[in-house]
Amino acid sequence: MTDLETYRDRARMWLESVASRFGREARMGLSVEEDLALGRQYMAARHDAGYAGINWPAEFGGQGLTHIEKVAFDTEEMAFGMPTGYFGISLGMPVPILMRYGLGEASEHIAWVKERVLKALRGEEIWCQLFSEPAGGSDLAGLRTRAEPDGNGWKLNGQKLWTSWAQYSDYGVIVARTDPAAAKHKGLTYYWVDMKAPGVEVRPIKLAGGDSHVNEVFFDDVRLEDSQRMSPVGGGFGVAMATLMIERYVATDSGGFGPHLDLFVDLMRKLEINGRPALSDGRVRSAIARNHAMRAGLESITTRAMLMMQAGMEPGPEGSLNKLVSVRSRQKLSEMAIDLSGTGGFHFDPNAPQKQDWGSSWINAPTGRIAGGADEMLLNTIAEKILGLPQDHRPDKGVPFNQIPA
Amino acid sequence: MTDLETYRDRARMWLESVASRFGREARMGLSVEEDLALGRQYMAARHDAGYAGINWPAEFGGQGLTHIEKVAFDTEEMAFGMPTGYFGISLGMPVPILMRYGLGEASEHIAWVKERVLKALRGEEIWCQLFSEPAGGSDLAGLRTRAEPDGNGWKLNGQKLWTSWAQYSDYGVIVARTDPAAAKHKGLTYYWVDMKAPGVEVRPIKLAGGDSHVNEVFFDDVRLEDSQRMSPVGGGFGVAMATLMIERYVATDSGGFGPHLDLFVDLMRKLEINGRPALSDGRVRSAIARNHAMRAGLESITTRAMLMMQAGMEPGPEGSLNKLVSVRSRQKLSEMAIDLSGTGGFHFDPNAPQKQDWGSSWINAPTGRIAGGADEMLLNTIAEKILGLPQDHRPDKGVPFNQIPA
Amino acid sequence: MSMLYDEGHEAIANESRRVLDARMDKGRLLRLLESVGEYDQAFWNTAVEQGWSALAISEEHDGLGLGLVELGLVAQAAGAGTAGAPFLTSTYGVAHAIENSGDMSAKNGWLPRLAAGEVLASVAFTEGSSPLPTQPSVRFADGKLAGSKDSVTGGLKADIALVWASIEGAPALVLADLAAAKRVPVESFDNSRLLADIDFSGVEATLLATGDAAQELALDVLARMAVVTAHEQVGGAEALLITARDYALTRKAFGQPIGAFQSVKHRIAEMYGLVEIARANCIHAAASAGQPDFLVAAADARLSATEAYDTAARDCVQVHGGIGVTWEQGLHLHMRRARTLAMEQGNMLFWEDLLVEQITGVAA
Amino acid sequence: MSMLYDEGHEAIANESRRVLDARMDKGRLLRLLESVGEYDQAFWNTAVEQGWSALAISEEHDGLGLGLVELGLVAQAAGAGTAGAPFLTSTYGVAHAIENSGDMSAKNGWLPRLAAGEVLASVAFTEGSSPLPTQPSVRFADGKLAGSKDSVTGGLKADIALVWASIEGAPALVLADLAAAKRVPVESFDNSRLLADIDFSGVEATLLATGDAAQELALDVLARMAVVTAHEQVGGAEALLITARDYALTRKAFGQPIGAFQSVKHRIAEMYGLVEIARANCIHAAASAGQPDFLVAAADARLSATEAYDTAARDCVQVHGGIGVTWEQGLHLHMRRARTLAMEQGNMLFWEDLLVEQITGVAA
Repeated sequence: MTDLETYRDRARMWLESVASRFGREARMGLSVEEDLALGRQYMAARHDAGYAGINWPAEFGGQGLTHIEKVAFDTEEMAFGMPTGYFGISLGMPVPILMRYGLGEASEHIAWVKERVLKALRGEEIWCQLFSEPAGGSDLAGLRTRAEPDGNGWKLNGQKLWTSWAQYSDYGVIVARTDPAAAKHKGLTYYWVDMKAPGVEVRPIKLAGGDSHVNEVFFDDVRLEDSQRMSPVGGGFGVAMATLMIERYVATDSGGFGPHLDLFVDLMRKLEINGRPALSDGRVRSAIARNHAMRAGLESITTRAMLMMQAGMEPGPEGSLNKLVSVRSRQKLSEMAIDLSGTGGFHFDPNAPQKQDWGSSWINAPTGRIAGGADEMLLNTIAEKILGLPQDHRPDKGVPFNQIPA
Repeated sequence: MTDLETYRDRARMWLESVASRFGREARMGLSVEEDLALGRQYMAARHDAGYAGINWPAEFGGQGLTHIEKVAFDTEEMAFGMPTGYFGISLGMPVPILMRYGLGEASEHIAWVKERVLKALRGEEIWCQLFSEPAGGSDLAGLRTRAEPDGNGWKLNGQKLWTSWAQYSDYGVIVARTDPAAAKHKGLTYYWVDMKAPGVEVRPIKLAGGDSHVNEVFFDDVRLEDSQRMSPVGGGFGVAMATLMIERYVATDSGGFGPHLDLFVDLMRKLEINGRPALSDGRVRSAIARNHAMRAGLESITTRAMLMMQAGMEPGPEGSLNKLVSVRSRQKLSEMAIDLSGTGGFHFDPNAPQKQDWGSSWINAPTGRIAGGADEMLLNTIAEKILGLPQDHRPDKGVPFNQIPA
Repeated sequence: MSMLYDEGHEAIANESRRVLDARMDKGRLLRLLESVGEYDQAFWNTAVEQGWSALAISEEHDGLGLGLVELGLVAQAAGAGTAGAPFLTSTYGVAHAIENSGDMSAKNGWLPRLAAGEVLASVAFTEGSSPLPTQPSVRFADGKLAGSKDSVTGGLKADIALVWASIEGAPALVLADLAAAKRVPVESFDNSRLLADIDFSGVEATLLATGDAAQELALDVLARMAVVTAHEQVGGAEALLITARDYALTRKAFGQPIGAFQSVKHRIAEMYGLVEIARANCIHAAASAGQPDFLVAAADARLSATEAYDTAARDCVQVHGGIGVTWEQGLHLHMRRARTLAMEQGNMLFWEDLLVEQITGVAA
Repeated sequence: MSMLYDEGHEAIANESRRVLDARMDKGRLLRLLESVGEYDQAFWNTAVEQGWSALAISEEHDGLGLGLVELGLVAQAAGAGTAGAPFLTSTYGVAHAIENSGDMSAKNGWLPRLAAGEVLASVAFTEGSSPLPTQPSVRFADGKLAGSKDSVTGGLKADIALVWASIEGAPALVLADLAAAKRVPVESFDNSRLLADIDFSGVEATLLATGDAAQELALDVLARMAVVTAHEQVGGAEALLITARDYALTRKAFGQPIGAFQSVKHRIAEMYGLVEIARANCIHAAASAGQPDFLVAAADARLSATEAYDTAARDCVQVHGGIGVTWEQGLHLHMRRARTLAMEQGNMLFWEDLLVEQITGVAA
């Protein structure tokens, strides 16, 4: 048995030992606030057990292991339905970026950063990522939130949109425009912001499925010290890109973050189509087989990427296919599961978990196809970055931002 | 019984009376040249019987009836597999355009035009349409063939591509560039050309399926009289568009010019899938049902368009869906028919008719998806002309043609 | 059969669209999603006031004596506004069954009140995944029913239900008075459909047809309701097509309207194709009611309209990006309704199989 | 099982690609399409010279003792150039059957000559639409065969054939000497496959396995050949992806490269997705040979590789427009080969059903 397998087994054993306190069953029927409180307890327990910040340096309260152990643990943890969702973005992008770009020179500041990182790891504090804006959509560099020089610091004004978990966040990382006269990619600067500071207002947005984990965030003359700046003035776009690149290696899910194909098969075992067992119908068999082949391919891509990382190689770009392919197929498979259920298909629980419930998987699928890169954007990225095809026509390229017609 | 139904019945009776001489069976095993000769005989017989130029003025040898009778006859005729293919384009676009734009004032010229039209109707002469060029593709206005002033006439130089039946044509209509300094749509002029004139060379192009009905046509200092000019100098693009618009109301085929769905059903009746009758397999049933629904919809669109024309109304734009939707589906249905045939699916006859044979339908489907407007162009037309969505970015717009980088 | 709409049809289409545009309210529909047991009373009042409940009922029974073509036009207008929930279709289905049964007292007793909208009716055919089971588990004997049907549309508030049952092993179509029925509300993603699990035990019912006659009439009722639903789906799909088009014209990204990007542009053009094909099938099916090829025409309409509405719901949201998945913006009203209408009157596999059996004679 | 290619694998991949790039000739392949009874002798000579015929045969029988992973890499290179017709796959299948039969004399008699490429072998399993019929109509008795198989790939020139037959009602795998077989050429859209209808009546054959053993071995052979074919399909699909990409970069329309139009750009990006998913399944399947989940892995590879090649053939031609449908340009070589490979080793419905039976235990 390899070290990795040993690590994986020990992790699974610990997860099983706490599953009854924090797992899927324990969370049934909790309000969001109760679930978040339970989540904070789990994060603390996870840190005590040595499974937090697995691939982060020990000096920041991490375990100093590699990405391999991290993915291995995440994969095991996913099966238990632990209340980790509230901390995923916080520990996924903003906090790592803080460690990388937020240290500065002053030792007391470094100490302050280490304190933030530790509290984030233990679920005591949450960080959000303030990128998207009403006018922006898929066009990050089109953002309009302004940071103007204000004495030895900055003054922040504007509005962000689709900020996940902002209503529970203590801090956030934000990109703002500091030079409206520069080309749109050139006039941006990157900061961290105190979400409890005066002038910050958070308004939750209710989504199609009924939940409200995303928010509008308004900034009205919010004061930023220059020590909160995490990029050179005008160099914010690069750090923003670095933030998004981190998402690339986050644990993938060939099921498109919806139910496992086994659940579809189990459902079909119970159903009939025109008096015959659903599983013997060619249309159902085709759906199962095609989804199996697609998911198996995505899983092989992920496994090979991990083997390459273990061998110290850079994985291929095909990893970027996962979300595009898997979420799109999950949407149609969920529709089929509901439709074939007949009278049972109408039953709906807005709070049911997307990975167990077909109704919840279906109603939230469009969000999955848009959040974190819309299908069209992912296709453009593949075409341009991997295949070297030309960019779309971009009338805004090189034009001073304040001269682009709104 | 309405007049139209009476007309339709009489037409069918005549067609049945000549089917044994000209129909599908009579054509079996003929070489292209023999088939063309038979076609010329059929066209003459059809003219004698009063079914040629049905909606053309009597003064041009037509019948002076409406488009309704024309479509009714075409639909009936289609079922017999008569050898009309060689004359379809000739009578479809160039000759009507000749009647509309080629008359001029001189009476002896008018008499000459009437003679051309009559000979074309009787299959004694064939006209081709010289539009596409190597550099052009879907971009008609990008053509490079030049017509330069030459005394009281013009001198034609350049190359055309994808010209159907040019090798059998006596005359052709052609668009050439007369002003390279004007914007690409502005510098074009429209002529007719004698395909037997010195300097005209026709080279057949063999297509993927093995046949060669399209050609490259080379023009080397070909002399054109100014009386051959059919548009104002620089006004050729408008006449070219008028030529293409005529195609719009040509008889449609919900089968995408491939086999009728009944032939797919007949084939499936004979086949088994994993030991069970193919017709009882859900995948086969789904393919039949979905294609039936799609084709029925296209047929209802066509029928209603005809009712509207009978009622003197302008039919809706939805008629433009037919080729896009039907040919694309025909391609996949043909693949399925071949694959499910197992050992029988490998049999292939390059000369089998596309509307009866799945192999022939499959191998020629890509040509159908490209000729007469590629899928992408049709989608653009629907989006722009019907739905009012913006044009694609067009860097060449308004730029003098000789300043557009090749 | 093919036909063109005449002025009368255009008038119905425009008037129903005008009235609903004026009276429908997205906020009200959004609130209805979150309460089980409520439906769009305002719509039904409008339907009654406008005579839509009487539209397809014969004049001798106080109806307007019009048919599926006219009702289809109203359903299309209702679909555009995700209105119509849930009695427009079911009332028609029940009335049609009564009209075509031999039962004079049922006709005289129910049809005028259905036309007047005093009585709400629903259709209880489905069991499990079969829209019209060959052996219905609900049994009819001695004027009373036994057994239950789940997730019956409109079942929570309907006064009567047309029930697909069996009588001594043979299929039967009966009319049940729901006053005494035990009903459990079903929480669904489209709550204004008033879904209920209905226990018919001991409920009094009238026999409308048995055996082959019942089979034939039930299939006719189901196909007619499917055609009404198909019109509703076309109305919804067309509304989404227009919404996507308008958004693509105004929303800008990378310095140009997103409608200039072919991925958006072609997606919307494909939507147009699906809508027009479905519309043509709907008109043909409505005009073919009562004719030999009606079941085939109904299946064509059902399949193409469901594909059109489902695709339009997916793609219109996708074209909108983030704003398209917000609760307030309300595109999910169409997403939810598209799913509901894809399931009511039977799923696509049922209709594919029915269509193929009709044209090939081979059963699934 | 998952694995990474090592230097040895990379060497095989690069060398086979290099050799074939140097020796394949589009003109030759186009001519082969128009003559029945000819095949790409030049490719086969190369295959023998390069040791590809010996690649997967055990060293004790003069082979190189490598396996499906290595042969897959060669097949991928062959697929890129629509080469490989038709013995690369069938020779491997027949050799694998002989190696895994108990028949020592067959091993010693045939394997060295198969490795040396002196003997051409084909596989005759299919009857009608069944790649592996439960009751094969070809019968084996007293050392002789009776009955026939149609459209056998390579059948026109093969010296021996592995035949799926029945012996007293039980399935049997037999090795037939084709010297005395009556063969009728089949004119197909991909003539270099050497398809033949073979009448085995009176042909002498050796029994390799019967009953369950035969069933198991035949399915293993079919699945292994399907994995080789899947690699060939991935090679073809990848070649088409690159061709489409290159054309989209150079071809201009409306004043810009057509690759700047999202309809073209996204079509090619989707091709990339299909190719990479199929490639990952192929590597996994090849590495899983002989393991319990091999049939599932083979079906995953077969389904995704066929979808990738078929889609790439359709879309690459579409991206090219008019030039893409000319004979000389030759994209139809891939179109035809895609169809051939989609049919050889069984159509998609067969593999969908096999996969579902493997993972659910429910037969079609």
